[in-house]
Amino acid sequence: MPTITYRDALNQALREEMQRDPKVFLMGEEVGLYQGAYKVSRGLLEEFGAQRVVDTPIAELGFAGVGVGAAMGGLRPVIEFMTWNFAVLALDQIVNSAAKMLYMSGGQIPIPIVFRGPNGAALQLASQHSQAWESWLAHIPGLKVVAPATPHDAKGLLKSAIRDNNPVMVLEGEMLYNTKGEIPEGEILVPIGQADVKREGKDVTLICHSKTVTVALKAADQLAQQGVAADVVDLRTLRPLDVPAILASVTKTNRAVVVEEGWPHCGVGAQVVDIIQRDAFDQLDAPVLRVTQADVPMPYNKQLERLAKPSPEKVVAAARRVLYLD
Amino acid sequence: MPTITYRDALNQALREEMQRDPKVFLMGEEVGLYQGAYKVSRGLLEEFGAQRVVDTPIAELGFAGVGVGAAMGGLRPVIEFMTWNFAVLALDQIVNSAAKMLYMSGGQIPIPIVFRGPNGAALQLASQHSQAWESWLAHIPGLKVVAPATPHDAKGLLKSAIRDNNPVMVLEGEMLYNTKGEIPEGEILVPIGQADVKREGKDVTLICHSKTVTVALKAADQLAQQGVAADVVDLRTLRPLDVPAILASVTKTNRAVVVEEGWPHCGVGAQVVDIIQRDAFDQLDAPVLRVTQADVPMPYNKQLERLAKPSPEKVVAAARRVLYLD
Amino acid sequence: MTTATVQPAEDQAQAELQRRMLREMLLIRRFEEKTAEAYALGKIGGFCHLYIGQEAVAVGVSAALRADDYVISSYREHGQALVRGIPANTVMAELCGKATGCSGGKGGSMHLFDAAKRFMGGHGIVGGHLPLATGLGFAIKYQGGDQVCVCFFGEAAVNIGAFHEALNMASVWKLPVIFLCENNRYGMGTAFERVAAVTDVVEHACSYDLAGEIVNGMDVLEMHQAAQRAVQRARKGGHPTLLEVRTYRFMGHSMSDPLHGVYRTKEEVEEQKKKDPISQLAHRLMEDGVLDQTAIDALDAAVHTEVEAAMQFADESPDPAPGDLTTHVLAD
Amino acid sequence: MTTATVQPAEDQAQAELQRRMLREMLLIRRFEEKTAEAYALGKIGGFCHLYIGQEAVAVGVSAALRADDYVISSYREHGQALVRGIPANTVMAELCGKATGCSGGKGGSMHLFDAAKRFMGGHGIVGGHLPLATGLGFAIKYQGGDQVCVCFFGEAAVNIGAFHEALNMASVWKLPVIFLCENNRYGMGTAFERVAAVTDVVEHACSYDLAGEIVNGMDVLEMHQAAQRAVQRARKGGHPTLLEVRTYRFMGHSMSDPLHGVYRTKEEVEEQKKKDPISQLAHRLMEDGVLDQTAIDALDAAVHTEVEAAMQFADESPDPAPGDLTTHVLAD
Ligand SMILES: Cc1ncc(C[n+]2csc(CCOP(=O)(O)OP(=O)(O)O)c2C)c(N)n1
Ligand SMILES: Cc1ncc(C[n+]2csc(CCOP(=O)(O)OP(=O)(O)O)c2C)c(N)n1
Ligand SMILES: [Mg+2]
Ligand SMILES: [Mg+2]
Repeated sequence: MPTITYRDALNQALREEMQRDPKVFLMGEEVGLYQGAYKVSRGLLEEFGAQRVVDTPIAELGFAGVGVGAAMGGLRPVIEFMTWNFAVLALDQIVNSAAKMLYMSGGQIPIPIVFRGPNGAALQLASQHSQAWESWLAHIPGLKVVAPATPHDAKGLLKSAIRDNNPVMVLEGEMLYNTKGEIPEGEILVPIGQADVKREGKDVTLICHSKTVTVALKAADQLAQQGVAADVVDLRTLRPLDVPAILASVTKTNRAVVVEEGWPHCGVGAQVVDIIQRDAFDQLDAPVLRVTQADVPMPYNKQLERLAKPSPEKVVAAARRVLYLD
Repeated sequence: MPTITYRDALNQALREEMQRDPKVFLMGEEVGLYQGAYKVSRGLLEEFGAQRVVDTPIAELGFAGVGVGAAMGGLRPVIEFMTWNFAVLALDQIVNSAAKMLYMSGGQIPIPIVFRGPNGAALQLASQHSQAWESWLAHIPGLKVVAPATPHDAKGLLKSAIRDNNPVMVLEGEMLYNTKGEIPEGEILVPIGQADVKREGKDVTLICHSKTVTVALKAADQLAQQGVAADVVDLRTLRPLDVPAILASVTKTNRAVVVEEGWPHCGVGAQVVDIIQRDAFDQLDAPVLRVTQADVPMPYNKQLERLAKPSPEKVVAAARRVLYLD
Repeated sequence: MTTATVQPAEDQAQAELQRRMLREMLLIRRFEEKTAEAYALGKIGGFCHLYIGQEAVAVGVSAALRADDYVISSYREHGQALVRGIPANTVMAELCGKATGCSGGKGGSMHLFDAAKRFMGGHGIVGGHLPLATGLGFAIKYQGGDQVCVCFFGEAAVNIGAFHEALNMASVWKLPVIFLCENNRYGMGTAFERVAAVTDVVEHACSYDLAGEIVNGMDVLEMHQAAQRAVQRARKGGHPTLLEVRTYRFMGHSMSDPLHGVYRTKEEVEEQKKKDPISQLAHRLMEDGVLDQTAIDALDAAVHTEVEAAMQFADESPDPAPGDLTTHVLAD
Repeated sequence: MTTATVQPAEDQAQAELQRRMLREMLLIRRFEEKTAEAYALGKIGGFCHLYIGQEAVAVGVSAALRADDYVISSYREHGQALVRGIPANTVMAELCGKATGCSGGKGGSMHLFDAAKRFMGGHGIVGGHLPLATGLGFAIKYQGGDQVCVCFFGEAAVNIGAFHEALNMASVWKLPVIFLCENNRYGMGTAFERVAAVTDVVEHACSYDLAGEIVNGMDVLEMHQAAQRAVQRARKGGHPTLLEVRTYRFMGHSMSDPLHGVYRTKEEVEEQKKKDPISQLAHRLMEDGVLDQTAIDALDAAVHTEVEAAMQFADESPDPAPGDLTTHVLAD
């Protein structure tokens, strides 16, 4: 199997879907001439032309709305946010137009649209450029939210997102773009709504997504050295959650730690905890613990930033606590 | 004790604080000449003049930012959103300017500002005008979030919010403005961060805030008739949560139901559940259940809207389930 | 073609058009009056914004459109929905939240939709639908169509960022969009001059290199001609237009607001009512000998019957089923 | 007062001012060169946007301000921070994330703050600080002060809604704000004319009834005079201004971007470098006999020393303590 980067996997997904369906187009800041701020759209302007690879002004609210309007007019837009940090400006269009149009029109007007871009902190970008928005997005009925961790899932989920008839938020990661992974030739479609067990273990469940999959896998390595076998469940989709997969793992291990990049209060992990304690109450041998970003705006300083982020060490510590090893 | 409406309680709070401190001013759409879309600011323009009661253009992002800028310049703005639905447009200023300024300036620039207005559904306002934003706001470090349920708490919390040196989000309720309650003459200050037990009981804890306090109290009445004594904990502040109060009640009752107006996925209730199962795991005799808005955009039709909202009946049913009565 | 060479057939077509426009204005007026009644009776809930006084705008514009053009609007859209051809029955049923409503009872007064009629809503966030209009224009151009998209909004929306962003993009990409600002002078209780640095909305056209015109929105014929010019620019050249239409609402902002308040005087409202677009056109048609009073009364009676039937249809229609609560959240 | 009557004392003051401006431009240039070096060495992380080429703008404006005026800027603010009087030491320490930095190491390159110098940041969301500037102007007027607020932003911010909303309110309320657009032609890799319907930013002034001027931002003296006029309007009459300052960045958009790319040619950059504001002023001062090459070299050596000292200060400063992670989230 060829090994490619997460960036190239996304690029392949875009290219293949644009080749397949002329209604698919890409719009956003710097996606065309500049080849994408993170080069995800490299070569697409050359292949598909300026009508289908559209550079926008800096106007997130506006071009998100243009995307929704284009979807109302029969197209299948892929809207790139240079980063999801800037999408905060566009939430009105995502929440009030994209997510509600089908419902408030009584089923007449579906909005097949993808909003995508890097989410969460990279390195030392400080507070305004280091935000993980998954729990906000996952809060909203009418949206789907995916957060792939590997090149394979990035390609497969982006392709599924583009074919979906609903607004799908694709949360990528700046720190993931250069990561590599094996990926079969040809069509890959990862279904939206399916978690993936990235490593099997019987002692404790580590639930994660996006960049925290690596964190959890590293923690699982360390735990293995300590004789603890962790089951690493990559949620992949945050709305709708794959509840059966979560419960299956917890039923096996009886203990869980949820890891996420976002802030703790009302995070995705809180919802996962809610589900586990409700539907696997009698299977739980310990409270579910969470590892999140520290409950602070992200500091610029490198040391502080490291302290603020979830780390394998923090996950190991939490896992040991739910195993009553410490 | 005089009995006044929630609306008048807020009006008193504004008036008293504006009398006390000339740096306090009110800004928003229709707050002046029109006396407020919901008449909360009645009479203030006449008393304080157009410099301190400022009508704005429809420009939520802009005037939220003007408020933050004015706070940077030494004032203590109270910014009214006609409803929190429109505040979605202003989230960039709330999250990136108000919540982060102190941190990213290394402690130099506090932002003493209040953002206030009605939150959550009223009656048949349909999907774009019926949204409860507390879990989004409570997600953000650097903010405080309060959601008073009674005239007393409305006055006391708004006054505390205005005196606080941080950005405080005050979530009111259109359906609450006309409700009445007793309220002592003179100064009332309800501390931010303190829950309030609105009714005592030993069998089950009902955790609620804002409009759902009435829902929970009605449910408690019905439960009482069924021989179940419910402890009704009004959170009042959603960030920071009053964790000791929550745990004290659950330790007493060993069972809890969390009620909220917002959507279920990553709601405030999820965070409350997370805390309870973590810190009161051994005290819990049943999973914590939640009653929320249905996971759909709010429909216009009256019958459907009623089905979508939390109701005393739904709370009773959940309470009976955690008591294993059904 | 100059006036001198106008043929009788054209005269007749013109007369027929004017008769139709009168009928449509009357339909809106009577429909809105019925709406007010139904609201008072509690059949309609929530926010409800009437179009009385502004009828000439929707009617004049609509007559300049083709069936495959798009229309999108704010929450004050009953009139535009009706003249776009959504049956009064399903509009009234929607206002009453019935399953037979044009949005299945889920949208209500502020969210009327009819995809088949290319009526793309009914939007409640001020300014929110302007980028959607730009997007519809984008879709038209992308697909090589020659339709246009007309976007109705109030003057208070001019102050919001979405206006700025949407107009700039429509111009940069040369999209067939007509931004039609219904300047009725007030956003709720706020006079435009109190919140806008420049009070001629059309001035903004120069910031986006758009064609701009000020139109008398109380004169349906003038409105119609201006709309035709704008449609022509958009259809042929993909050149977007900003139309500032001067109009006036005769009622309060919404059903929960007073007719006039501190923000405008009773006298002002009375003065404006003298420019009533319906009596103006009726008067003209009588003067021109196109219609006499009897004919006008007959038109009015006909729309009255249509509106009564719509009310009855709504009354007799069922609510959505409880199960509808959870449908249409996601598409298949 | 005409040139003819200029007194020797004034000549001297003018010469002194120009000497100071040259020094400040040199300080920025050398500081930014050092920054690039430190970035390459990994001492500075994250996004880092240099001001090289645009020095005349910050320097010309700053010289027109009083100590109690406010300055607020975007992420490309090192130069403005330095000339506002934040010591090079603490600016460099901030870029390196040190506890001694002007934002305690928590802000970094994009979020320089110094409340005492009334330097109100360093903001990272394009357009986000424009409403803040309007708010600072509001606070000034509210408190009856005669300060002004200068708000620096790039031309690409003109397309975002916050620009529109902020300028309108500043004008409606007659606030002492100077919106200073540094039009360096590109927002990242996008030439302004590709994304703006109207490419003279100053055209927007008419939509908000603002005073507007186009200024040659490569000429510090012209910049200074225009800034003085704008400050005067704001301070005396509370009349806001939109200045479009034509300038050019000699480096890539940020440290992670190439100097030129597909979006501009090497030739274009070289051509622009001929207008280097520093050599222009140096040349002028020599021609006017105000400074000779030796004096200029001495100035340069002095700022070089200052910058080296700043680097050393930053290098030797400690990181914030781990406990600082959770301070400053909330104020007492
Ligand atoms: C973003 C936003 N802010 C506030 C409101 C509340 N609101 C509804 S209509 C309205 C006034 C709009 O006036 P205008 O645009 O002139 O339209 P008109 O009602 O006169 O037709 C306001 C403030 C809203 N719906 N959306
Ligand atoms: C709202 C928002 N969108 C996108 C970005 C990413 N971004 C940072 S700088 C920039 C270009 C800004 O150009 P301009 O305003 O001309 O300023 P310059 O960099 O030329 O000084 C972009 C797109 C951002 N920071 N904020
Ligand atoms: Mg209006
Ligand atoms: Mg630029």
